[in-house]
Amino acid sequence: MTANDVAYNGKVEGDVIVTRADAVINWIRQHSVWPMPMGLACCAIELMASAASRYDISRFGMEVMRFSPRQSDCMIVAGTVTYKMAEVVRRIYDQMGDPKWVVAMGACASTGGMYRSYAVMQGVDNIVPVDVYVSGCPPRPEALLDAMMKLQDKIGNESSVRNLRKKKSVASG
Amino acid sequence: MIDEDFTKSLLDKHSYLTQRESIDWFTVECPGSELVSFVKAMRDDEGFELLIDLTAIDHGEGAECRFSTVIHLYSLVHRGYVRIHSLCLDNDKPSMPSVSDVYPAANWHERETFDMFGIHFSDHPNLKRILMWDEYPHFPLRKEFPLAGIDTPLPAADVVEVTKASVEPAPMMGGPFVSSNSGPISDSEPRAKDESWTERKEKPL
Amino acid sequence: MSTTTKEISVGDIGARGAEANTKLDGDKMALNVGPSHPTTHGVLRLIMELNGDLIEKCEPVLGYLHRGDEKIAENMTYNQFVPYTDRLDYLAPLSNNVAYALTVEKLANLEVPPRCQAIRVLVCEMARISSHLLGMGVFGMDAGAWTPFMYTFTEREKLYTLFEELTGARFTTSYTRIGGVARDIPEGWLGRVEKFVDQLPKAIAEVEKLLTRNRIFLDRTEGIGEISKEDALAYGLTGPNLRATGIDLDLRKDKPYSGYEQYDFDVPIGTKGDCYDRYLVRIEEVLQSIRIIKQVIKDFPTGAWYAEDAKKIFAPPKEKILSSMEELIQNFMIVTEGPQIPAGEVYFEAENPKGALGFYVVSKGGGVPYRMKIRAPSFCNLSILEKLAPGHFLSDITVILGSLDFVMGECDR
Amino acid sequence: MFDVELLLMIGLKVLFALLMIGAVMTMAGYSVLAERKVSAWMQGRVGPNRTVLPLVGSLPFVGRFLKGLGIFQPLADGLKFLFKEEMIPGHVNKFYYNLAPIVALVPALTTMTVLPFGEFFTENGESIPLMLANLEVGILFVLAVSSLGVYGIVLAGWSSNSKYPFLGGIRSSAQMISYELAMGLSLLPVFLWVSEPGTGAMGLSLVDIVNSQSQNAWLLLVQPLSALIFLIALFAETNRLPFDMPESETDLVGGFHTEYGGFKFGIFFVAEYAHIVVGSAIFTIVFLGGWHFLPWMADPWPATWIGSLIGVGWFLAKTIFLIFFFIWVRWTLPRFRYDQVMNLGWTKLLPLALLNLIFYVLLVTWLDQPPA
Repeated sequence: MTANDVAYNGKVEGDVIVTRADAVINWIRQHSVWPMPMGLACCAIELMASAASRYDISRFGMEVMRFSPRQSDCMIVAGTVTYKMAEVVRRIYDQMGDPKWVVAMGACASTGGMYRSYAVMQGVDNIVPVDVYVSGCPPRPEALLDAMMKLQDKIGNESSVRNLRKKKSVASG
Repeated sequence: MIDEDFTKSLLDKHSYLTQRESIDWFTVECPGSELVSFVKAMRDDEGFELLIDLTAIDHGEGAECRFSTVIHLYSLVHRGYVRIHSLCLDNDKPSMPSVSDVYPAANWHERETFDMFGIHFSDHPNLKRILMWDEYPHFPLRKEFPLAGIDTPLPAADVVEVTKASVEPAPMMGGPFVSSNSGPISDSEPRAKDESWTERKEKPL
Repeated sequence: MSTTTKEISVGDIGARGAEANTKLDGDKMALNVGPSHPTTHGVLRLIMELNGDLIEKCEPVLGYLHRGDEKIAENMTYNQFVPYTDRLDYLAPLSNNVAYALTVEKLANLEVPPRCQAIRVLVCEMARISSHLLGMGVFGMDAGAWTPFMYTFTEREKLYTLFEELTGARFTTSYTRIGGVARDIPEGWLGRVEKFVDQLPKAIAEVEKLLTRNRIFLDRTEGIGEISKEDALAYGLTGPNLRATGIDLDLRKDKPYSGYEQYDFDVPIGTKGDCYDRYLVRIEEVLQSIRIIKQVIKDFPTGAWYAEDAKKIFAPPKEKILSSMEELIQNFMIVTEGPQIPAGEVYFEAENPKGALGFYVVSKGGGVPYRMKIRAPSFCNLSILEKLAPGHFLSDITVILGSLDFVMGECDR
Repeated sequence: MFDVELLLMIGLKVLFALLMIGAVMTMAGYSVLAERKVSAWMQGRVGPNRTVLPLVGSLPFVGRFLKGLGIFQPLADGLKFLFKEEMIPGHVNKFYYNLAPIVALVPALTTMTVLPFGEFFTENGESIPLMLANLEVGILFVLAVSSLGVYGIVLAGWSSNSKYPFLGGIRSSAQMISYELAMGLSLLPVFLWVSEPGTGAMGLSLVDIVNSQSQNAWLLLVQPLSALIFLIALFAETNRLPFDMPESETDLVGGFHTEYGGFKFGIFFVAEYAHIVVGSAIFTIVFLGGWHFLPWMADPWPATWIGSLIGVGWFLAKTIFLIFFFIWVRWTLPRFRYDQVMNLGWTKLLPLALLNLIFYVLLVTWLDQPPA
């Protein structure tokens, strides 16, 4: 549905109700993003920094870092994903309940970064779908916070009601 | 400090040693067969209690003895290092006696050396890969192994099935670039040392 | 309402490890900790055999952060590798930079001027403070106390600001070059460093108030993870972990580099080598670092901050490159071919916050190392875990790991 | 035919029950927020201050204030669980897995039924305690029911069929059993004291305990040791740091609830805080004089409905202070080790509680001597 769609449209009519429900559900999800800190390398320290006093990710209600994937909503992949680790990252992703989001924090997680070598996976998007990429090596905590706000915006625009009905096929994990 | 008297007496005591030129620490070459007893003597008699480092060098495929291991010992008495080189005589199946009985610290170093170079340490209690996963077929620090890596399947079949991921050679077209200072000028243009996959060459399958 | 239900098969990542653990007796349990677990500070994985809550066997599995640093080093020039050294021990990038630069300079037989040495000592000690602060905070966190971590991180943020001013990056500094440092210290920076170290003891006292005499903390750490002198030496421990056992080995005193012999400081050593001793040694080291920093700042040498006569190694300053042909060519050669280092082999260790970080460089001449081995202190410090963990409770493993203060970045390289 | 009065009575009780559940759950939800805000405040941070309902946020002054307080954060967190996938891992025992969160929450809510939280004055000046059910053996009921909460944790740990939850469950059950004893023993002197002839109070009713403290010393001042032991045991019973063995985040990831996600985890989360709320309320009733004003002072408020409202407020204030105390301790102390918890429970608290009991038995016997 586009914004300039003014004429009556049955399809739109159907969507209107859904959109309202969407707005409510999205508001809820948007403001309660509990991260799963997938601290792999250097970026994990900046992830800690963003949770510490100066940057304080708790302002967004995101300081509830759950190490159990089942209780978290958003996986922050912070650091270099090696091939040896890739399997684990994927399994943890599989164990998270829907809806789930992934933030690739830093150059290594996004593309492999400066580590072009035999051991490093060239971007975590090879194994899990990524919602937000953060540049930097490592990104400053401000950049991470910005990414999380972008993620909130993204969640705000999802059609979550339809996703509720849809049963996604997931890997065993 | 390690002085000349000490090095002289050491060379006298162990006749199989040969001294090597070195710009920093006293360096000896010890044949592999004598390595364990020599290292034991160094620990017990000479006070070299710390095995600082154990690693290997790949001298390239053309070299007569392709692999050699390097041990660095540190002494709290002398406050100095001794470096021990030993050549692996067999190029195809390089092997070296393990010193992990003498220095438990060598255990992991030897595993790493095995992982990276494929040097087999005989009598090692637990010689298996330490950094790469167990099924990895290559030895990455050998000179013929490209930095970008070689296509290899990943472990965990179920994850691979879903993600279709495998070890792929990393792209090298972005650098880092180095130029060589010898040869014709066309060769000295800066380029990646490992060219297994560049914009000119297709990505290997 | 969300009502979807899905079946997830066991898929235990420890399953393969547990299989390797042979058949266990009926009352024993194989437990897989990590690689993504709050106590492992990164991606260490432990396969443990438990008898009730008691650890009977503990096998560390590493390599989850193996990035191929040594192979990468063989494919690039000496200066290009500096950023990779940042990411070894990413809690103290500056001291890695310095250790690396000193190694290559030793191979090139190059002496840097006193001002450069003083800068290096200064940044090394600041990096030590930064690393130990995090070590203390995380140690407290492992014991269950979160607040000290936040306090120490606040101090680290102040350090980050200073680093950023000096190097342009708060975290991955890449500050040294072969034959010097990337740039001179900014104006007024020394004063700000001094101001920082003046207020630091107060902040540390606050953390100490929360932990050091705390009965619960003492119960958790005293007598836990005791390492004997013999074991420490046999497993090649270095740094605070070794000194906590009572062995006086500090390369800054034993084999002074970069002008450490001019400064007056004490090397704290422990008595029992347990977790508590390691914690105390770290706190004392921070205080000694403050002492060193004050001395460095007190008579800070003037003059050049890079080796001016090393024309083939250190790239000249920017303003000269833009105005003089000779310097332009020199810069071009250093950037494309790398600093020209003679053939030979060299091993150098520096006393880093985590222990002795060593680089073994084999050169065949030219701008690219033939072989570089990084001797990571965390790698050696962790190898004792197999011996240390059995006989402790499962909850102790968090404290032991916290007190060993390792970084997987340099452990796996 | 229907007994209208009975129906009305039942209806009223149900209404009250729902109200109280609502109140306790809200308090539990907001004590989560309090925990986050207080911890932030202790660590020099800010805490949740961005979440706000769209309309409220645009209110001129109030909106900003509420936003800064993070008032809407628990709302988003709580409702999120509803819209999260309910996953049941394949390796669990489904029946007990689903049962466990309920078993964990129900005792906390059941205990609440016998908690008096104020008094209501009828027109002729009679005071009726405000509570759902005035049991004569109120405190025994509390002790009996609250210890059922451990079954939820043990069930969760066992049914998850996974190692961390299993360890968490085992630790929790051992801990609960050890501390239950000390807790019970620490309360016995209270009954001795309250039932002492001359005070007019008899029995195990919570109301009597509260009323014995009106215009009298709080039991905290009379029996400081009992209060201390009870408080420590309360920390252990509610699984709060330094006794959070079942969870111990750093070594067991999440302990018994590691395998739980979505709504079921939400129930555990709320149950933990509901236990704290109820536990604080019990401590207030037994040792802090309930809704009565300061020790040795008559309630300054009138014996009307205003007075009873103020009384309830005063009771809540004391409870909230205790909740704050719980949070304060959590963010200050490190965690005990499992065996140290056991050690403390069996070798320190239990003998101490026994000694305390003997001392008060002797004291009360001596005081009870008929004047010669």
